[in-house]
Amino acid sequence: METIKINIDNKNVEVPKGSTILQAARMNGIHIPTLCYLNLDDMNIENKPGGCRVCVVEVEGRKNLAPACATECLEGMVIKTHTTRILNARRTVVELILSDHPADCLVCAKSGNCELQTLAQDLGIRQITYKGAQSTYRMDTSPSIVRDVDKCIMCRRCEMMCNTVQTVGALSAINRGFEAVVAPAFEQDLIKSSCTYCGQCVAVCPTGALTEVDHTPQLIRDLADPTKTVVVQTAPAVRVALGEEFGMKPGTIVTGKMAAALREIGFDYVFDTDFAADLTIMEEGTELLDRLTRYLNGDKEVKLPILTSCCPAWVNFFEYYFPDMRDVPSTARSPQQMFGAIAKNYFAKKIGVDRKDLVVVSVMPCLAKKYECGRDEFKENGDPDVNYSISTRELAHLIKQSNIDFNKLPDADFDNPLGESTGASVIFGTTGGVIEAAARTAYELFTGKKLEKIDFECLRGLENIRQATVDFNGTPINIGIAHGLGSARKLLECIKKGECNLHAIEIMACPGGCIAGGGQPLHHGDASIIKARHTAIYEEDKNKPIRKSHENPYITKLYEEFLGKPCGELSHHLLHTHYFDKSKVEICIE
Amino acid sequence: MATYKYHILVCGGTGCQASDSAGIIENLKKELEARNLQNDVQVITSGCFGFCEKGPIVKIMPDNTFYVRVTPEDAAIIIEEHIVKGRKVERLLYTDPETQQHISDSKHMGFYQKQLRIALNNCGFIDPENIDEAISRDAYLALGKVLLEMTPQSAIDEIKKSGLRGRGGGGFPTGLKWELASKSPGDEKYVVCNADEGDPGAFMDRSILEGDPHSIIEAMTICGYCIGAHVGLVYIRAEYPLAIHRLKIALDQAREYGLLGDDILGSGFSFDIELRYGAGAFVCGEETALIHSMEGHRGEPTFKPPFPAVSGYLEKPTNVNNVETFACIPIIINKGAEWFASIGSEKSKGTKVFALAGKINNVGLIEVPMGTTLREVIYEIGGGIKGGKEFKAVQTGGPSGGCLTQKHLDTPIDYDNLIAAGSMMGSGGMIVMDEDDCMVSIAKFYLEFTVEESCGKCTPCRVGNKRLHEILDKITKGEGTMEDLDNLKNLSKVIKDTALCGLGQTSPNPVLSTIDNFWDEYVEHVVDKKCRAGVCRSMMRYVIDPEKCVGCTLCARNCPVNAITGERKEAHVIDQSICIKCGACKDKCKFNAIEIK
Amino acid sequence: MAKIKSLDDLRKVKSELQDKIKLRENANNPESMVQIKVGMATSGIASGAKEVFNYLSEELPKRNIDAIVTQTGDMGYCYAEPTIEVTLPGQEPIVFGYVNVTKANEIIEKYIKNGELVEGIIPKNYKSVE
Amino acid sequence: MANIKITLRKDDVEKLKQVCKEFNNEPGELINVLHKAQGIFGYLPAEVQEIVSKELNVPVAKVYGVVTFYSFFTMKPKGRFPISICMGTACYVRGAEKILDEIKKQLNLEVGATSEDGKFSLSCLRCVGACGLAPVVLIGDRTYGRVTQEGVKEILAEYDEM
Repeated sequence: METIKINIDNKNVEVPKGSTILQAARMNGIHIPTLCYLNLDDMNIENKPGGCRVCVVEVEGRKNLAPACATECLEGMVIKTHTTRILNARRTVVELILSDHPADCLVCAKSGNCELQTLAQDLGIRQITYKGAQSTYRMDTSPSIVRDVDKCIMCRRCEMMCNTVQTVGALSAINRGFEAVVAPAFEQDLIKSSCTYCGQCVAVCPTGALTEVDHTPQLIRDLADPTKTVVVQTAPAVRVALGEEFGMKPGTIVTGKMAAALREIGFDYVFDTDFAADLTIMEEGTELLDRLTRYLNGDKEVKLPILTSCCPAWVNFFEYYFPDMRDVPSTARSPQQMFGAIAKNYFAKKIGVDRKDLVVVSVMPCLAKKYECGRDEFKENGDPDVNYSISTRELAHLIKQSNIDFNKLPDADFDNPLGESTGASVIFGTTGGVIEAAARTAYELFTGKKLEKIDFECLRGLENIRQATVDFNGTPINIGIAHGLGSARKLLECIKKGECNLHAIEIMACPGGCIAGGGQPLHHGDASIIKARHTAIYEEDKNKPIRKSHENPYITKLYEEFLGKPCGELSHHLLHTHYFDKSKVEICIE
Repeated sequence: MATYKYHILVCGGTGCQASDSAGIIENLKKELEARNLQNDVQVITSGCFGFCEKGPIVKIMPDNTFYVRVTPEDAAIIIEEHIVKGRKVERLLYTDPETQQHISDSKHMGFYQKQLRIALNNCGFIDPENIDEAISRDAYLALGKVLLEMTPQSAIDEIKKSGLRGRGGGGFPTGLKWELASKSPGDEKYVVCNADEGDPGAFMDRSILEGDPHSIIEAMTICGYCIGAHVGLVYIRAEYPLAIHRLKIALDQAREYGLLGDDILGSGFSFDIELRYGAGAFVCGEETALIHSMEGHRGEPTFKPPFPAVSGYLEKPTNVNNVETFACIPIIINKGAEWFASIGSEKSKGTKVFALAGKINNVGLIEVPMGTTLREVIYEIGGGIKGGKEFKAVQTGGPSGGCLTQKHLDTPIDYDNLIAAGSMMGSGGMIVMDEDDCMVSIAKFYLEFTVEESCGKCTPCRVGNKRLHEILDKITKGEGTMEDLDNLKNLSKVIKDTALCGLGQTSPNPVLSTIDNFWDEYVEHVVDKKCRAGVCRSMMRYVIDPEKCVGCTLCARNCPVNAITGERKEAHVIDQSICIKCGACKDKCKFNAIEIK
Repeated sequence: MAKIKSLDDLRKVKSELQDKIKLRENANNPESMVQIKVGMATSGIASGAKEVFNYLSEELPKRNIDAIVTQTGDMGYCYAEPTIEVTLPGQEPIVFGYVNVTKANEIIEKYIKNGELVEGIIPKNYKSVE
Repeated sequence: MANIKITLRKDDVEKLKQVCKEFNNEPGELINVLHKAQGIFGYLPAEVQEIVSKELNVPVAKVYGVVTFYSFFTMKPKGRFPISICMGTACYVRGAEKILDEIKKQLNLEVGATSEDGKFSLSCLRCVGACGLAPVVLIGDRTYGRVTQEGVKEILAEYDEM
């Protein structure tokens, strides 16, 4: 690697050619504060508008200060990062941001986890010299996301996520100057926009401008209601991230502690979405095999590739942007909804509770799940299969409110029958996991042979779009994987043009998959956190005694006792769904 | 072809059109036809003469008679007296404000004497809608010379040697800019002409496009050849309908003549030009913002590097110059770099066009050699301060510039001197102010503009300028403190130091330069709660001089809030707690008894 | 209009077109031109000044002489009308009286082309309006 | 604002779609298309932006982001006689603010608003380049130069019968 020599804070150092001042500084133990800058390097996500001007430094020979995030180091450059001139400028800039920011930190959803707050603290700001008008906007509460635009600091991270990474385009910078802010078209509510509720905007927002809708007050009321039986399900990705909220190292697996905490909080039954993930494999896998067999037998009508459908933001995405292709994805409901349907229609009866008195709560790494459980097609006479969904972050708050010392909790198990799961279901939590789980089951069902090597290494990784061919005993099955909606769009466009010879594709809306969902503990731009969760997911899989969905004994039992067979009539009714065309905009024309 | 004995040039610039110059042309033609003189006298719609203060202007050639403030009704007398009888219409001649003498030949007017027209060479001389007139004035000769007799590098060297610097604001050496774009690798490159003139009070680019569009087409094509581009784009303000119209005509004519398009002049080089419309955003004058706007985005600047020369329009190497810069190119090629470099000052070569406006007798568009002093511009060309008032300041560089004062009057105007004096060249707005202008209010005016035009991308400009404006507003309302003045200074300094683009980095200049040059006035506002120019209303007190008041009651009857009391034939008094400072009483008083204190 | 196909073409077109604005070009640099003023007051017109004016403004370009021909008011030499004032570059103006077309031709050929004086010079005793 | 659904004329919508087509439905032509759209409809209501968004395949949020960035684009219909006051520096120092106040007073209209009968709308604009005529007021295509406070009434009177 070619290097260049620079001098930074009186130290002569050598840095790779092409490094920015910020990168060079970090490599050499100098922490220049940033605010708008965001870089999840391995995932091709970068926000570098150079707009906040917090990272300014002095470069010898330059008239004004330079933004460290955007300025490339040149041979012989002499850089200072903390002169009085810089400190005054940096402090003034932060004071300016604060002067147009509500000072309600104590009651802000982001308090203690806000990058602006941290910055103000680090700089020791005790007063705001430049006071003046503040911009005010109305609050916008959608089913998943709350927008408190007063707190927007125009870092543009959300806009970048929504447009560049996700290609959803629900958010854009609007107006200009002091009035400039990020908002949906016509400053309408998010619910009227094409937002998929993927929550990636929330995941990167440095302040309290974008947060999740908080369902914990409702949950606390329901837990206290003696007429209700409250059931909880936890998604795979939650268990590898929740620990971070309690100071644990990223990637710590806290499945047992989480189950114990949920029981202490007062849930009547602590179940696992992983169980439903196994069920999803049975249904989706059967559908895949069916389409595949028909295709191999020469059926020209069959829609291939089949696309996974367990990610609700992804479902929203194709309903908005590819409605004409809505017969391509699998009709299988997501694990959350499969769980809800089974809980309300099978488990409720089993324990003799009316479905209306059974409250099904999910803990999800995801914000789109909040929207998903409110969909009409997932309700029976107005009663939703899943009553509401809380995020990993909300669960952490709930645990803290319940006076639980999480770190000292002994491990506990899930309840049965909806708590038993396999390694295959655990890996649903990361990109590539669903399709690997499906492959494990489909292989055995298709070939009738036992899988010799359970791990499909070729399907793993963090590359945005991946392809691999899996050998089903002589039949090559081409598999595609995309995570991030922008990558999904690319694959879909290939399919549309007929340039794609894949048989099955897994799509997850969030880059990295659920482990990096909008409801997870905030990564604050540190990609190593996401990678640690990714590793942990596969570790959890490895530790499971059963690692193939169709071998889950409670799943077998469920089919015997209740459902009959995969993709049977009852399954069709309870575990499958249909999709809508949401692309239409109403315009009156005469 | 008829041999015309007279050419009558009528200014068809936007300013004169607003005063119905089209009506003048129509009537002139009618009057000529009535006398069967249409084959003897040609009426031409020309570009701007520059002397907008006196518009509409009608110039009769060959005797160079310069008629000012002409109305359509004057057409008959001009034809009858001047053309038929050979007698000048004295009443329409320009009157020298000092000598009160009529001057008929523009060459003898103070306004024109000190001027040297290079960029404006053809403005007000040819019919901009007729390519033949342009060609007869050497249009496209430089292009031919470059395409057929020079290599791209030798043409670039010629521009470099001329010392031409960007006329849009920063003053970056044009030849160097071209060289960077030419050395930048890539088959697809672009030439962009920045015609999004946005300075409030500057209109030279518009005048050039309206008066001599072919010079821009020619220069852009030359630039295309030099850097290796085949497409040119003119980013032009949608609010300039006339300039757009004339440019379109010129483009069509150039294409028809084969001076634009494939294989120009048999050189094998192809080039064409498209228009892109600005939509009202000052920041789009900044080249990266302009490029984003052309791509259909919000016109937000991005950090440089990469410079447009490396990655510009559609991420391809792009060279952006403004209109006035391009207008200098053909003449440099035709007359040579040495000739151009012989004009101007040591580091600023050639001429600069200024839009002279404000409290000055001769408002208009002028072009002077670099190095001309402010005094020459204001007093000799501008004819001094309007109404014989006292000169106070001149603002150059628009919202990015600063206010210069008496002590700068003998400073030769060039890029570096203006920056050293705390202002800048900018695009060439020059607004003259007199004793009735409050410098705090002027600073506020510019900040209001910047706040309005800030794109909102970076914190210092988005929030900082808003706060600067608020502090200035507070001061003009009489609520300022000395601490505010300190804050004003610090904040201005930080904005200059940290803003993302040129607009933001220069936006505090009006504040800093007025603080530097008119500190006393700021302190007066803050400490004495006094505005010496009588502009800041909330600090004004209308007082009736009992010596002068005769008690006519007229003021009391006209006061909208009944703040004035007094018996008939006795001196009246204004109740300051009620007075809203509307000034109605002062306007009505016949005895000059009401003063502002 | 046909396309201009080469630099020579362009130069040719330019020289052809130049006449169109020659009048203006010349007016821009009067000092280097022959300047002729034709007295055109009412009495001048009556005595044929108009014909002289027309003749001069048409003939001079034909004979490739860069000149500016303008009208002026009464010159004050009613007795000698029509009168014209001729200024050669760098020389003092000279006024000729009783000018008709034939005389005008003589003035062009002798005085303007060769600087030879022609009969009919009137001593100058007035100042120009300028 | 977008809650009040307006009805667009079919011809106009067709014209707009034609315009988009002429620009090859190229997202980069967004601003050019918006210029034409404003020419057709007089302003850019949400519905028009939705159509442009669909035709050019640009998210409507972005279309709105662009519309709100440039002062030339408006989402409010202009009056039959749009009044614009030049607020360039030359006009400012020659009293444009007083003229603006007077017009506001006379018409009881704020900047950016349209009168209830749809007759006048009021806006400020940057330099129109007629600095020699400062202060300048534009009503529709007509330019009024060297306007005085007293003259405002006279100018407005010209539109009494219209």
